[in-house]
Amino acid sequence: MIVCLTMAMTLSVSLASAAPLDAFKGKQGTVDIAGGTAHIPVMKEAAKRIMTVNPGIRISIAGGGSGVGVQQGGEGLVQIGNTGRALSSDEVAKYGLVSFAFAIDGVAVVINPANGVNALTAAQVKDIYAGKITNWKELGGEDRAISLYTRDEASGTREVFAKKLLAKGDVAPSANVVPSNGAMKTAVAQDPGAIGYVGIGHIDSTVKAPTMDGMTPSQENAANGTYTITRKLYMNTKGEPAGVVKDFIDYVFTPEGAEIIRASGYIPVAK
Amino acid sequence: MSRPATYFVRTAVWGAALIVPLALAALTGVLVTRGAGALDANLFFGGVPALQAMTGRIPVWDGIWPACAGTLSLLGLTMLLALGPGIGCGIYLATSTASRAKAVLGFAVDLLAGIPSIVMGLFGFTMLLMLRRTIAPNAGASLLLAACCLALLVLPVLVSTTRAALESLPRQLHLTGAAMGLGKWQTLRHILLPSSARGILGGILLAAGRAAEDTAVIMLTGAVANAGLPAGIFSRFEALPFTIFYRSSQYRDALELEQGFATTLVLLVLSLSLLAGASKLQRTLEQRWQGIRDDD
Amino acid sequence: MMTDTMHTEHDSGATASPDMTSGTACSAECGSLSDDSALPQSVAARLCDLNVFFGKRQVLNDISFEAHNHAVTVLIGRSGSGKSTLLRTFNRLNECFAGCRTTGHAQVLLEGTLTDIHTSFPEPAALRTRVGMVFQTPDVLPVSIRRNMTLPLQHALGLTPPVIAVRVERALRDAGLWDEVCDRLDAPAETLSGGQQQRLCLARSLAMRPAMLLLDEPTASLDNVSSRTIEALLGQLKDRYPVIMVSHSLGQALRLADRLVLMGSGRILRCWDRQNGLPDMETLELMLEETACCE
Amino acid sequence: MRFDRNRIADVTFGASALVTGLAVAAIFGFLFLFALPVFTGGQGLSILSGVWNPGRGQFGILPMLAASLCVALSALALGWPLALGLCCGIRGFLPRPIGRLLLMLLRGMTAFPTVVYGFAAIFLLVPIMREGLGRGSGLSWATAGLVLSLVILPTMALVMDAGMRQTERRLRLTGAALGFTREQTLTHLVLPACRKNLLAAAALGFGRAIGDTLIPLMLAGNAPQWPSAAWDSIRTLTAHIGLVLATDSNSAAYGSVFVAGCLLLLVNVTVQLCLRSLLRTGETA
Repeated sequence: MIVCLTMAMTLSVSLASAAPLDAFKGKQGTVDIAGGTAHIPVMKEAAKRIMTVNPGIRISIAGGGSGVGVQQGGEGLVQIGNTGRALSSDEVAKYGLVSFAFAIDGVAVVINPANGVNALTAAQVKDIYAGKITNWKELGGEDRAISLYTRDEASGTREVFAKKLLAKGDVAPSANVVPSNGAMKTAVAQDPGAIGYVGIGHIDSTVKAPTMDGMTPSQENAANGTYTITRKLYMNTKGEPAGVVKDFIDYVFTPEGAEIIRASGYIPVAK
Repeated sequence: MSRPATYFVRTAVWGAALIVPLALAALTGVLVTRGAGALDANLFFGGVPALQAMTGRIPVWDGIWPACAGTLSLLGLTMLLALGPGIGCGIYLATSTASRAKAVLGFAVDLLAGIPSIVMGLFGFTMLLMLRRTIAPNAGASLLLAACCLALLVLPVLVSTTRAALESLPRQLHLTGAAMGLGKWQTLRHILLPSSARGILGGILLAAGRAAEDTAVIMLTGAVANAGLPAGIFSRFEALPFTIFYRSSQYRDALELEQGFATTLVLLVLSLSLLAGASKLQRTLEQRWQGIRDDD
Repeated sequence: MMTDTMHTEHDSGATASPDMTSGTACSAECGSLSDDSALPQSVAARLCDLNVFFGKRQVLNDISFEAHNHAVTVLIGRSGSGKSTLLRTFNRLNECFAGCRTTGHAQVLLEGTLTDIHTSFPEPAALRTRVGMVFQTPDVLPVSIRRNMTLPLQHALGLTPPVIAVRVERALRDAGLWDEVCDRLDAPAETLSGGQQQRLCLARSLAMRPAMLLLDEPTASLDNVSSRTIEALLGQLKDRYPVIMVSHSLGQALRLADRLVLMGSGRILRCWDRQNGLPDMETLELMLEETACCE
Repeated sequence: MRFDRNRIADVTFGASALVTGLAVAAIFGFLFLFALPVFTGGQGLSILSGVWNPGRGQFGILPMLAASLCVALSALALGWPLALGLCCGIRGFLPRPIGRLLLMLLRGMTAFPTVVYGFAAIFLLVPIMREGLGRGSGLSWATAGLVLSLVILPTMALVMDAGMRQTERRLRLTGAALGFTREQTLTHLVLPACRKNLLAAAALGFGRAIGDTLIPLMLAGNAPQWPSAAWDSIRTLTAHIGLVLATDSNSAAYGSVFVAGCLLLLVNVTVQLCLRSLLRTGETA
């Protein structure tokens, strides 16, 4: 089914709007991309379309987290380093990175679908992560210990979560650390006592996102501003981009790129 | 006094003989039941026609074909780099007379054997940073770098198995060769090495197995989620173990998860067939050297 | 402890010296070494003032000795007396052991000339293709019978397949093995009986067309019948190859020896030649015991 | 000609030995070089303290060292007897066909990729452990230890078996002549004679266990706390490297990666030295 869908998409693209991809005709070059895991679906779909039109361009995509994006982009190991957070002034100064925000993603707390709790407040989440609330029954759920899941230090999702929801509050050292949005989803989907957080684009039926201070986490709400725990997704280059790297970034900002971003579950941002 | 010891060992034996196969069966059972459904052409080529995908005419983005090709080229390059120094060093340690240099080298090999693969990856990463700051400012993570680090990882396996295989040969065999008028190199080449070929090939196999399955080294030195077929030794590449690790943590829907299980099955089959192929090769080589023909 | 033993041995050697002179002179005049033409043609090998050390331990002590053509020279002595080491000096096999040091001269008759085996062969391998050796336990390689024969011919001598085929058959016939193995040359050599294996080793040496044969207790691991077969073979072979062998059995030594050499503690204690009469069994046994109580 | 070949061979083998030696030196050199700024820089020795909380500027990695040791030792405690049991089974306790099957199984297991164990265990073992232990999330010391014991088992068993096969062949008749059964020969003659081999297998297994990254990263939970119970979520040094290497290369967290690498190297050196001295005392005794 998915195959049909992707094939149909590729087909419609090549028929309807071949124009944005014209920029790559006859060009050669390599684009190495690394960093934020949330960016990967967008990067992958864009790369796939570009390389289908022009196999002379080689694009490689690696994850690793926002930290990797800064580090490898800054060191010049990759041409585009993705981050799920704005760069600090230190990072800009040290590496001379130029940022391109291309999408908005919400970050939402997720729990196991079997969990009866449907609403949480930021204060509660803060206490849960600090280890002050340790059982779901204190929140109106069943009698079950809460297992905490958080992301690794390199995660942009973690930064947004820590800044906007925890207000820089502590995370109990007993919290499990998982290395990606996907691993977070797997863990929460399996563990009935779990609480974690993912980009809204990753939410599906295997996990449940309770309302946060009354706000319903969804991409629409993130777009129209009623859900405030959001972040931007950035592509960063060392210095102003040139050549196929510039073409790639430009492509993400075309209407076709916006379509890819929307299909990946994010809200496109104009350049 | 003797009874309890025997009972203890007997308990351990039966326990082990039951637990280990059961655990393995459970693990592979999970893989097969959850992955077999996704084991089709789509898994490998992601909707691209097989022929164009295999030749690389159309890049494959949603299939594991590039990862298979990447793993095979990584394996080939690694063994190419490791075989010479590994076996050579093993021969040196087995045939040279006792000296301080030999003792130090023996210790160095033991140390190398104990270095965790992620530390080896870390070494590759630091080496890359160093290279970029000094002689090669454009160096990047690549197939070559990953293969170098993997070669270092499997080197001690080669060294110690070669050494053990040669040293376990009867001392008389050296004399036999010498008494026949064979030189040192000839004795080695025509008598000692063939006699110990079983052990050495076993070591090569073990090394290849480790190179094929290691994830920690390559995830720091050049393996990426999507790169297409390997374009050369200076480009990034996909590899099966990394793809599995990546899919296990990044899947977005049930199909991708199922494909992750199927990929695991593919890697498993690849590793096992490597094992089977090598033991066949081992038998063939041995028979050729021995010149033994089964008449019946 | 070892050096102590050496000293006592040295003394015992001195007391034994009248006996040595009373026997046939087995040591050559060392002064005439440089003068090849003056030597009788029947000398096949000669040692002069030979000392062998393993590390600090001296294993052979001032050995001077000759072996003749068309003759079997048998070395006897108790274990540890240096027989095998002496045998191995002729093909420089001692050099395969760690810490070995040799002084003195050793010559072997090659192509009609007594050749110094140390100075004329920078690589011992070349010497060993000319001096064949058979060990105590049959050291067949774990390969087929044919491959056992062809391996040294192919690699040490670099012969072509047709030549090799001829040599293999000839050598196997010489060793009396051809009829037993001609129909199963491609079977593993380990399937042969002990006696057959030892004859295969002998054939393997003969196929090299050596100038001399060294045998280190060749029948020690064989039964009586197999031993007699080998002994009979050696009787035939000695006309073509000078044979030097170590034997553990006095009976065998007396049956085979044209020249009999008694060793003890790294020295030659006595020498007999068949034409001057060999001692009888009891005398030999007594002498062997004597060397024992000196240790 | 022949002379030349010998020389070439000698030089080649010597050179490969040199390459190996240099590689080891380079690995140690590079990692120490990159770890050095952490000690000479601002934080000094705080890296070797007990709390990891980068948000508050605490970068202690000792809990990870403890976790590494705990996981590796528990994997060894489980895996070593199992390996020994399998070897004894193969060499005499079990009927021959079963023994042969087990040996084949062990050989096959060496070809089992680590990541396969990890992937299967997430979906099979983790839920079982969560319900079984009744506490924690299932991502725990116990889970990682169990899977690791399975990962290191074939290597240990094959090393043991290589030694035991030869010894057993040598001592089979001796044992039989003393009136021992095959089992008794194994327990009373072969096993004591293989002591060194068993020890070396343990050292090898420990090295593999403490060096494995994927299993702890996927299954141990990675919480940077001191291990205190089997159901605790813990973070090993190797997983720490995998998780933190991605951070900004300016931070102290990044530097801790290299210190972790060095600690792993030091553990490795210690194990090797201990093994050597143990083997040596075995020789003189």
